[in-house]
Order: sequence, then C-alpha cells, then structure tokens
Amino acid sequence: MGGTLLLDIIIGGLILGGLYALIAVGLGLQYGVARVLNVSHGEFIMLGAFATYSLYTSFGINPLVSLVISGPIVFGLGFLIHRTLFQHLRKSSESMAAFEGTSILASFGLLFIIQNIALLSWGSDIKGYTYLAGTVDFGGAIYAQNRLLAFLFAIIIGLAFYFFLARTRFGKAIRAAAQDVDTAQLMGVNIHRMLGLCFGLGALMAALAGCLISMMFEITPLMGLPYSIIAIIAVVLGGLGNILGSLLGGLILGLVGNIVMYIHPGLSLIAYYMIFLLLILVRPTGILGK
Amino acid sequence: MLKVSNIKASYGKVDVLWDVSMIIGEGEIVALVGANASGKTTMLKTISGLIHPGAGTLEFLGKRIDEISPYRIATMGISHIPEGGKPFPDMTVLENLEMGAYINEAWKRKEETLHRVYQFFPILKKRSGQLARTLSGGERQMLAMGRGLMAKPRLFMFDEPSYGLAPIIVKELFESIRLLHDQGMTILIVEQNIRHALEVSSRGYVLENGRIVLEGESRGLLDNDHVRKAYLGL
Amino acid sequence: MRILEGKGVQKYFGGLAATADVDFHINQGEIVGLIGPNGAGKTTLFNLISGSIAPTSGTIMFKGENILGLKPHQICKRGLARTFQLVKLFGSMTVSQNILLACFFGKSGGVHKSDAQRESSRLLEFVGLSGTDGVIAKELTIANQKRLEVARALATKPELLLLDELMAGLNPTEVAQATELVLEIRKKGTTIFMIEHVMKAIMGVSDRIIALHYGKKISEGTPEEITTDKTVKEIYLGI
Amino acid sequence: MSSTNNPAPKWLFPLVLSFIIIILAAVIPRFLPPYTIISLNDIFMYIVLTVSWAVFSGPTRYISLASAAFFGIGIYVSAVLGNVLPFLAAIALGGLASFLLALLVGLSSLRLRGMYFTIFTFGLSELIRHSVLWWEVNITRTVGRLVVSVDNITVYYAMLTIVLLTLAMAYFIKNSKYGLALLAIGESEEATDHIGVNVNALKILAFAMSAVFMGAAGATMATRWTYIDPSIAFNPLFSFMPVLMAIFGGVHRIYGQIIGATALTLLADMLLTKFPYYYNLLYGIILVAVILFLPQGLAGLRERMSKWRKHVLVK
Amino acid sequence: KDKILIGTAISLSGPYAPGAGMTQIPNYKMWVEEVNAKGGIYVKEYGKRLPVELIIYDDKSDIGTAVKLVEKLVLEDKVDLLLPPWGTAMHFAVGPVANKYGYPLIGPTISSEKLRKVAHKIPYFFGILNMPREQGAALVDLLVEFGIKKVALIYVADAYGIEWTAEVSPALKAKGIKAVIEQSYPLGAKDLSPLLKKIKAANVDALLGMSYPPDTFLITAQSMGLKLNPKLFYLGVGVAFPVYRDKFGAKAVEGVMGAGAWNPKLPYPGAKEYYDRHVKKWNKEPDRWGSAFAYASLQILEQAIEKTGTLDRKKLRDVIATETFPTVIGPVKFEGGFNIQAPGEIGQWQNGEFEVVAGKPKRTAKPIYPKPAWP
Ligand SMILES: Nc1ncnc2c1ncn2[C@@H]1O[C@H](COP(=O)(O)OP(=O)(O)OP(=O)(O)O)[C@@H](O)[C@H]1O
Ligand SMILES: Nc1ncnc2c1ncn2[C@@H]1O[C@H](COP(=O)(O)OP(=O)(O)OP(=O)(O)O)[C@@H](O)[C@H]1O
Ligand SMILES: [Mg+2]
Ligand SMILES: [Mg+2]
Repeated sequence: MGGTLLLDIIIGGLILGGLYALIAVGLGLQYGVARVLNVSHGEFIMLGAFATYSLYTSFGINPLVSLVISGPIVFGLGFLIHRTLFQHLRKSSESMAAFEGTSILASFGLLFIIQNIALLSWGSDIKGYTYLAGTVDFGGAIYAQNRLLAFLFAIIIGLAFYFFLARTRFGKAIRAAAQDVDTAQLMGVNIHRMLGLCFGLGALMAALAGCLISMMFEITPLMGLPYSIIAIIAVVLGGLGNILGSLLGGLILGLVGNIVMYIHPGLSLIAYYMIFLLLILVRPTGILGK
Repeated sequence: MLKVSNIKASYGKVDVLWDVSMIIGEGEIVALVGANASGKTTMLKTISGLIHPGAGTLEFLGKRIDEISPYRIATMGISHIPEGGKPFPDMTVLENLEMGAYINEAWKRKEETLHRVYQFFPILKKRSGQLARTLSGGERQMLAMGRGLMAKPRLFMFDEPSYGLAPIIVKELFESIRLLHDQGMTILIVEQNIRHALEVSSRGYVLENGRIVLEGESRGLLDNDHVRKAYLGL
Repeated sequence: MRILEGKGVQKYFGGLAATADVDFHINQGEIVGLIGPNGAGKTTLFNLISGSIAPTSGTIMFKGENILGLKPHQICKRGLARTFQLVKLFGSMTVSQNILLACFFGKSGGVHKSDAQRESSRLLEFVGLSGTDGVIAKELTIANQKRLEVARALATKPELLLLDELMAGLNPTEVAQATELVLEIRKKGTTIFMIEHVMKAIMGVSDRIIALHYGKKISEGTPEEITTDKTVKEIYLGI
Repeated sequence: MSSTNNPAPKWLFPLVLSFIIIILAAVIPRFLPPYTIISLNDIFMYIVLTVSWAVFSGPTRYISLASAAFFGIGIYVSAVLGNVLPFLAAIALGGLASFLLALLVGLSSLRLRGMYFTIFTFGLSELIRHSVLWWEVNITRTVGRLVVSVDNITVYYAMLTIVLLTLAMAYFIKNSKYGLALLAIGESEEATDHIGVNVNALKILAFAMSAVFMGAAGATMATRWTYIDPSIAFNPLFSFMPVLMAIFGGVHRIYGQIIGATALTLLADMLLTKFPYYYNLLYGIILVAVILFLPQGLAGLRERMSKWRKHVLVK
Repeated sequence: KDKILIGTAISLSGPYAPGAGMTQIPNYKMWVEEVNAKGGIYVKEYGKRLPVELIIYDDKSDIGTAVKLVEKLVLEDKVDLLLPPWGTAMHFAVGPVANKYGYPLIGPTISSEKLRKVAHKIPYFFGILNMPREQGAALVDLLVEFGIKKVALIYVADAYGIEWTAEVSPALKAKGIKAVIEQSYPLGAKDLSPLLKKIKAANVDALLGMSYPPDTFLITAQSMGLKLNPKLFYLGVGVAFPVYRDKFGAKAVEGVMGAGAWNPKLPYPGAKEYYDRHVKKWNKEPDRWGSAFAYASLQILEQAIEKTGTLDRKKLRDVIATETFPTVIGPVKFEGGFNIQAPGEIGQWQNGEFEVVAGKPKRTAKPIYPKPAWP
C-alpha cells in the first residue's frame, strides 16, 4: 500500500507540476529571452480563464475549442504590448539592468490595469464551471482528466519549445537576441520582431494555462498573482533563459509540493520554500543554469 | 559599392564624427586607421546601422541605407565584426558560427561554409562545443572572424581583427584577409596594427578626431611623414 | 629576492588543463613577460595568482607567504594588483571615482579624501588620461579604459603589478608610449609581470620572458634567448 | 541610471534635509488636522522602507525582496512584546531583530546574483511568514494578535525620528567610501574585490544596516493597525512597494526615493478614495506612463527640465 | 442636516474582494437604494426622512489601508455611521478603531471566539454571524444524530480553521467521536489529493473540513475525482455560495453540508422578498449565509435610528445592545456584543437549495443521510 500510494503521490505531483511548468515556460520566454520579468503573467492566465469561462457558459463553446478564438487574441495582445510598451522601454533604458528595473515597474502597471478591467467587466465574484472533471484510472491510481491534459500540454509544449530554441534557426536567433541585441542585429536578426514574438508566445501559453485552470479551479479576476509567483520561482529554479529548466522547475515545484503535502500537510509550504531555497543555494544559477 | 557622404555621428550630446566621406569600390580592400578615440569604431557602427547618422548619407550598392535597421543592412550583405568580437557568450562556438549564417542565402550553404571556416581556424573546430564565454581572448577573436565569414557577405568590415592575437595568428590572419580579397571580397578594415593594415590594403583613410585628414594609396600613406611619425612611431 | 614564486600550479577546467604544473618566479624589481599562443593559459595563471579562481593544486608564495586560497581583496591588501584582459571597470562611474576607490581600499587603505583626490589626478596624468576625471568610464575607448585600469591598479599601491595585454589595440606610437609607461612604473619601484602579444613591446621591456603552451612552461629566458628558441619560433612567432 | 553625471550640488541634499526637519518639527502636529498626521505616518513608513531598501539595493543592483520580512519581524516584535515593554524599547528591539535577521539572510545568500538573489530573498520572506504561521497554528494555536495601540501623535514622532535616522544613515553611507564601494559592487564585483574591498563583508553589513530601520518602522506601525497576523505582517506588498517606489522616484538619488514613496502613497490615497472602482486602473496607467516618459523615474524629471531649459535658452 | 452620511472601507481589490463582492457590497448598495426609494430613514430629531449617502473606499485587502481609510471617514469625511469591512482580520482591525471613535459597527463576516474574549473592550462592536462555539456544537449534534463514530477533521491553517477546530475537536471527544485524522493544510494549496487519499484510506464516516472558499472548491473537486464518499461531507466557507452549486451542478452537490445556512424559505418577515429583490437587482442569488446577515445588520441600523430618533451614536449603540430587532435572519438580539439568536446553523444542498438542517428549530428540511455518492 505505502509504496504504491507514494508512487501515486509522485505522479500526482508531477501532474500538478505540469501545470506549473506550462506557466513557467511561458514566463521563461518572456523573462529569459525578452528580459521582461512579467509579473502580470498571471493576469494573462486570468484572461485566458475568463475568456474560456465566458465562451463556455454564454455560448456553450467547448473550452478547448475556445482556445482557437482566445489564443490568437491574447497572443496579439502580448505582441502588441511588447511592441508598444517594452520595446520603447528597451530603447530608452541606458542598460539592460536598467531595462529590467523599468520593465518590472511597467509590468506591475499592466497587472493593475488588466486586473481592474477584469474586475469591472466580470465583477469580483468567484466563478466556475466543470469540464473534463472525470477521472482516468490507472490500476487504482486516479487522476483528473483536466489535470492530465494540462500535464500533456506542458510536456509537449515545453519540449517543443526546447527543441525549437536549441535546434532551429529562429530558436537560435531568439537566444542570440537574448544575449546581445546589437550583435544579433549585425547577424541580420530582426530582434524587435523576435522579442515581440517571444512575449506574445508567453502570453499565449498563459492563456492556454488559464483555459486549463478554469476547468480545475474556481476563477476570479484576482487569481493571477499567485500563478505569476509560482512561474517566477519555477523559472529561477530551473535556470534563467533555459526553457527546459523552466519546465523542470515547474515539475519540481509540483512534485515537492505533493510529497510534503502527503508527509505533513501542515508543513507543506515551509518545506516547499525550504527545498526551493536549498536548491538555489546548491545551484546558484538554477538547476540547468550555467 | 559603399559610398559614405558627409556623415556626422554622435553619442547623445557628444559629437564623434564630422563630415566624413569615404568610398569603397567593388573588390577593394580599404584601411581606416587613426589614433585611439578618433572615431573608427563609430564609423563602422554607423555603416552597419547601429548608430543613425546625424547628417549625411550612406549608399550601399546604389541604395540608401542610412535610415534602415541594422538587420536589414546585414541582410543586404554587410558583415560587421565588432570590436572585441562580441561572441554570444552563452552559446557554443558552433552555435555562434551558425548564427553568423542567419540570413537566408548564407543559411542554405552553411555546412559548406562551416567547413571552410574550420579550415581557416582549426582551433574553432576543437572548441566547437565549448561555451563562447569561456574562450581565451584570442579564441574569441577568431570565433568572431569565423562567424563573420559564415554570412558570405558582399562587404566585410573588421574592427581591429588582430586585437589580442598571437603573432603567428596575426600573420595568418592578414594572409587570410589577402586570400579573401583574392576571392573577390570587398573589405573595410580598421586596425591599430597600421603597418599590416596598410600593407594588405590598396587604399587607406586616416581619421583624426572625427575627421578624415588623409586619404590615398596605401603605399603612399606608409611613406607619408605624418603617418610615420604619428602612427608608426618612426 | 623573489617577490613571487609559484610551484606546481595547476588548474583544470573539466578535463582541460588550462595550466599544468607550472613553476615560475619573479624577482623584486624585475619586468617579466608572459607569452604563448592564444588559449595557452596565461590569463588563467594571472587569475590564479590574483585569487580570482581557485587552483586545482600548487603553491604561490608572495613575499614569502603562501597566498593561495586567499581572497582577491586580501591579496590586494598584501600589495599585488592586476589589470584585466577584458576590462572590468566600474563603467557607470566616473574615471576619478574608479581611482578614488582603489586609493580608499587598496594596500595603503584609509587614505584621506583630499589626498586620494590628489593621488588620482597624479595617476591620471601619469597614465596619460589627464583631463578625463569627470568622464563616465565606459565612454572611454577601449585603449583608454585599459590605461584607466592601470591607474586604478596603481592606486592600490602594489609592489607587484600584473598587466594582462595592456598593449592590445594600440598603434605603434601608442605602444611606444605604453612601453614608456611600464618602464616608469618599474622605476617607481613596482615589479611587473605582463602578458603581451606585441613582440616589439615585450621584447623591449622584459628582463626575462616565460613562454607557455597548452598550460605548460615551454621556455624561459632573456628576450634574446626566447626569440631564438626553436619551439617558440615555431608555435608562437611563426618565423 | 548613473548617479554621477550631472550631480546635484553637494549642499542641496543637506539643505533640503534640514529644511524638512525644521518644517516638520516646527509645525507641531497639533496644528495639523488629525487625519493629516495619519497620512504623514503612512508616508513616513514608505519613505523608511524605500530609502532603506535603496541603501543596499540601489547601488549594488541586488534587488532584495526581503523588506517584508524585516518590516514584519518588527511588527511581530511589537505585537508580542508591546504589552510588556515600553513603546521605545519595542521599537529598538524591532530594529535589532531585523538587523540580526538581515545578517542571516545576507550570509546565506552570498553566492547568489541577480534574479537568483531576488527570488531567494522573496522565498526567504515567504518561508518566514509560513514558519510564523505554522508556529501559531500548531504551537500557540492562535493565529493573529491584537496589538496595543498607541496614539497617533506618539506614532508620528516615532516615525519622524525613524525617517530622519534613515535619511541620515542613507546620506552618510552614500557619501562615504563604502557607498562608493557599494556602487562599484554593482558594476563589477570581481574588480571591486581586486582593489581591496572585502566585498562579502561590505555586502552583508550594508544589507543588515538597511534592515534596521525597516524593523523599527514595523514595530511602530504595528501599533496603528490594532490587529496583525502573519499574512498581514509579512505581506509581500511590503517587499514590492519599496522597489516600485524607488524606481518610480529614481533609484539613485535619495530625494528621488523620497519623492517616489511620497508620490505613490499620496496617489494611492487619492485614487482609493476618489475613484475606488478605478483605483488599480488609474494607478497602473500612471505607473506605465511615468516609466515610459521618465525611464529614470521622477528624479529624471529634474534633469529633463534643466536640459530643456538649456535648450530653450540656447535657442 | 439633509442626509445621513455612511462610510465604509472595504475590499474592492485584493484577495478579500471576492468575499466582499459576494456578501457585503451588493447588500450595502441595495439597502441604500431601498431606503432612499422610501425617501430615507425617518429621524425624529430632525423631524424628517433623511436620505442615505454611502461612501465606499477600497481598502485593497490591506489592514493598514483599512485602518487609515476608516479614520479618514471619521475624521475627514465626518460620516454619521460606519459599515464594516469584509473578513475576520479586517473586523479585528477595524472594530477597535470604530470603537475608539464611538461608531457602532455590526460585523457580518467574522466568526471568532477570540473576538468574544475581547468584546468587553470594544462595546461599540457587535458580532451578528454564528460563532464557532455554537456552530461546532450544532455540527457535532448532527454527527451524534446520525450515530457517526469516526471522522476526519481537516482545517485551513488560518484563524478560521484554528478556531473552529478548537471548538469542534473537544466537542467530538466529549461525544465519543473519534477524529482519526486531524490535520491542518496551508491556505492556497493547489492540490490536496495526497491528504484526501489518506482520508480515503482511513475509511471515515464523515469528512469535516474547516475550509475557505478556494479549498472548499478544491476539496470538492478532488473528492469527486477520488470517489471519496464519506456518509457525511461537510466543508466550511464557500459551500453556501450559489456558485458552488453552479460550478459542480445541483446533482453533484446533493447532500453536501456547509457552514452557516440561510434560505428564503425561512419563516422570517421579508426573507423571501429580500431574496427576490437581490436576484432582481443583481441578477444573481445572494449567498446562503453572510449575505442575509449583512443585510440584517443594515436593517438593525435602520431600526435603531428610527427607534432612537437620533443619529447620536452613543444612543444608537445602547439601543442596539439591548433591543431585539426583527430581520431577514429572524429576530436579532445582542448579548455581550454577540447575536444570541444566531445559534449554530448548518446547511445542506438539497435539490439545488441550501436547506437549513442543523439548529433543529430552524430546520427547513430533513437532512439527507448518508450523502448520495458523487455522480
Ligand atoms: N557609447 C558611447 N557613449 C559615449 N561616447 C562614446 C561611446 N562610445 C565611444 N564614445 C566616444 O566616441 C569617441 C570615438 O570612439 P570610437 O570607439 O569610435 O574610437 P576608435 O577610433 O574606434 O578608438 P579605438 O582605437 O580606441 O577603438 C571616443 O571619444 C569615445 O570616448
Ligand atoms: N571557465 C572556463 N571553463 C572552461 N574553459 C576555460 C575557462 N576559462 C578558460 N578556459 C580555457 O582555458 C584555456 C586557457 O585560457 P586563458 O584565458 O588562460 O588563455 P590565454 O593564454 O590568456 O589566451 P589569450 O592570449 O588568447 O588571452 C583556453 O583554452 C580557454 O578556452
Ligand atoms: Mg575602436
Ligand atoms: Mg588571456
């Protein structure tokens, strides 16, 4: 019993970690590449969740299908925000360090703006619906379908991005742009388009995560910030600028959370932060960082 | 091929270049020399679009390039090897080289070019999996050269390529520049190693305090009294 | 008298021996050159001496004391300063602030502000940067940044100065000036250990030259001996 | 964001400072309407947090998100000991506790740089918050405490004193050789080490110093809140706000930090009451707008103005 | 005097906003509208009806801000009356402040024994909601009624969870009911399945969860997934929200029990009307606990003004402290600052309505036991 239950817990943790990983990979693109520590990442998740909720409850559109509508919109929004706001900040900042500072401030601004607009349009109430809440049974170990789906999405997207960045021409260009903007331009890279793309893709993945989250949890316009924090922790844990690291970071967070939840629920957050801090101390540049 | 007319450039409030004009013909090697801080690097940056000129025009292959983005200038066939090489520090040597071939035409033939670059700089092949940030000073410089070659450019601009290289490599370097020239490449070279630069080039410009003070056949410049005194320490 | 002496100094990066079992020494008042092909391990050796990186094994004695394992600031306080091949200035600070700091914290330490200011102008003039006091350091050209690094290192009042490719990127006239500067520094009583690829300069000023290759010492001797050494000629000078 | 080009005249800061002292001390609070005093207390609190934060994080560029921990420890000291100790002793103890905690945080995070340091400090404050909560849930079995309250005028004088001490500390550190060395650490830690600065010791000490007044302010302000629990005392907002306020006002100038803290506190006050439903929207728009047009923060405005004036005069 | 100025600093943003937006703000606004539609509240001392004007500030879910804004309402805006903020912590902070300035405050969203202990120090504060002691007793009574012997007790690591557990746990022991699992879990957990799996393995008769809305939703969803089907399934705050039923579907939540209970079937004057007005005005149902209590607190305030014929806050307080007030939650009478007419009440979803099943005299339906298995 104990052994299989533990295995069950571990798998459950990995599945939750998948959701975190999905969120983290999105932020990893925005921070690791575009250098915007986007604290409003969670607000894009919230937008994705509410878009799915509204389309489902008002028009009966299947939550997964609704991504076809909400996905491109959120992507466009992200791209546009980068093009207008962050690109401008990048140009007017004296150094990369200065840009990181100003972009944090700006993304806090975005957080407030998006959250307020959502509050005005949806009210502060808790909302929710149920979709794919059914379970899958693996010889006694039971997992919710929507969580499994999130896990699958995370792994597929995370790995796809990893290979995209590691192997393809555009992926390398994105990484080059992340390291040295001027020199990347000398290679013929249209960096502003690249960075905008990354930011937009990050937002898109947030929307995707939001869609999945809306199936599992209740949603409110204020739900975003905790997800942003999870994402930032996962990205840092994995190693900045390393997409595979973000993926791994997310999985670890989920796994650790579940194991301590099993061993001693009361201590779970303490153990969770303790393990995170220790990991960072052991690997001061993240698990996969250089 | 490249026509620089009456360029003025500045960093913020500080003016660095005044009224600079240069011409580089197809297939030429032109040297741009001058003292420290005279504005040579600034000139190259202006040509490759990293700095927008405050006045004057730039024409490349008959097209105006003074108002377009650096990446489009690169795509038109100008390869600028920046001062210090500026490799992408967190990419491997091989990835850096591949980045050099980013533009479409170069990408298609990158395997073949890569082979040639490795022949040129065998050490790069040895280090191909190493992160660029851990290279020694000279290795960086070679990587930057190799990366520039990968682009198969029409115009090659070197900013102090011999910087920090061992004498034997410097020698080989200038030989390879000559080789590139023989293969029809157009080259603009900025060097502190003035003797080498003027020996390898056909024409030269001397920049002082942001102004061209001398220009002409390289051979002639080497014999010029001012040049000998101010730059060759003779 | 030996001011610096290294025995069996080794540093591995993974499997790569950046310096392998190098023995060397520097005498008080000498100028010693360090040459070798790119990637030979010269900068690595400097990093080991100045405490930037931890060695795999070996000992380094400075003024009779093993400084291996000490932190860079401790080594600096004992009178050993260096410049960097890839300059590491305080880029957003002014030229004079760069030097002031070194005055305040270097070997002499606790220098009074007005004295430090005077010292800073003196050093700037000494390295040929007078008049740049208020300039932001990163706006200097690379060559001038290197001079500033020299001035900054001197401000810590070192007995031994490590110079990593000071002459790179200088034209022959400037090389001559820099050579002059090195000799001046020695005249003021500072011993010098310098890495250089500019042959004319290093042959001109060095009392002794050490040549490295693949992390090993392959040759050592007076400039004349080195220029005639067969291996050095073959792998380094290319003549 | 350099602090050095176009520096304010040397005498400006002390002048402004003494001016503030005189005005505030002279206009004895009893001449002010009571709510103004309450408002001032809040502004003081954020000035202490912001200026303290910037003492370390400004020059070194190590962005710390541990302010909430230092502030919260102060709060807890005052909540736990407030009814056994005199007010002043609680404040002093709050500062001391904060100092010790910061020493620990500093020591443990020496190896970390950049974002890793930032998130580490954030994680550490969260760890402290959850540990205190766990303690309360499982050991004392009571979450939340009522705090002995102190009248607003006393709080005002205490906060005023803390603000002045904070400013004095910030000013002296900034203008000492250690301030310069901190700036150098932000540029290149390696080079700073090589010119004889004991980088680690300096970092830890500056970090701990910066925490002292945060703790003292926490101990003071707790008395105004009447009730605290771990999520109130260690609210991450107190880590974020100083960063935002400093960037908003201008990280590298003390007067910029003061302006940032004051402006954002007043702005929040105004928006919360005048536009309660659009508060966040307007606040966010203003943050974005300011950073777009003044990437150096409000302090950049002064430079812009003087540049602009020169420009106009030349024409 | 031409109007009664009432102020409140409440969470329009931040983590408390969902609660405030569900339970208090709609009722505040609706009540003001209703009062003003009548021409206002009749105040004898002015000999006329005075319309009510409500000032709402956003406390950002931040204690410091809340305290400050309340003082602003008192000192700057010089409001006649204050309305309470949302949530336990906020009540703890704002209660003493209101008391200091002599403003009566009737708090509808605090349920805490600790408050009872300090109530004598803050005579201007009144707690109207059910308190843990009575609630716990009612819950345990139910367990006894069904003959339950073995339960799992889990609670959120926060003031609410602690206080409820502190009441329920000894009460269980006293009745010989064994809590085989008694365990706290952190606020904001995203996966409680490890804990729930343990509970499933322990094979208990009842799951008692002293939970907050996010975990209430999470525990429900995960229990369904894990087919954790104890005979009695009780959770804390959030079960009484209509969205709880709507998210999972009326069929799924059939038989789930939750803290507090109110529904329009209760035989109190105005209860049904209140429910209908709320649905009509906001296009959503009031929640089945705090909403009605919040509305009742406003009714009390109104009646107190009419009774005393004054806006004198001292007099108002004294009347509130002594009289009995008929409201939508039944007659309310405060003793020692707490509503003694709100005994323990537990609700259960039955056919889409949250029926009152404990607090026997108030029962609106017979409890369903055992709870049907999840669909
Ligand atoms: N980013 C910058 N901001 C401000 N001034 C700069 C900047 N870069 C260079 N300068 C200034 O512009 C002038 C010309 O510099 P440039 O780098 O073009 O000279 P250079 O001829 O390439 O010198 P070197 O041979 O030392 O490389 C110098 O005075 C330098 O200080
Ligand atoms: N951190 C590191 N990790 C891995 N390899 C390294 C690291 N640092 C240096 N190396 C390698 O060690 C060798 C010696 O490097 P070093 O910088 O000492 O060379 P150098 O003699 O100074 O060369 P140059 O004249 O080109 O500056 C090089 O091959 C370099 O790639
Ligand atoms: Mg240059
Ligand atoms: Mg080197």
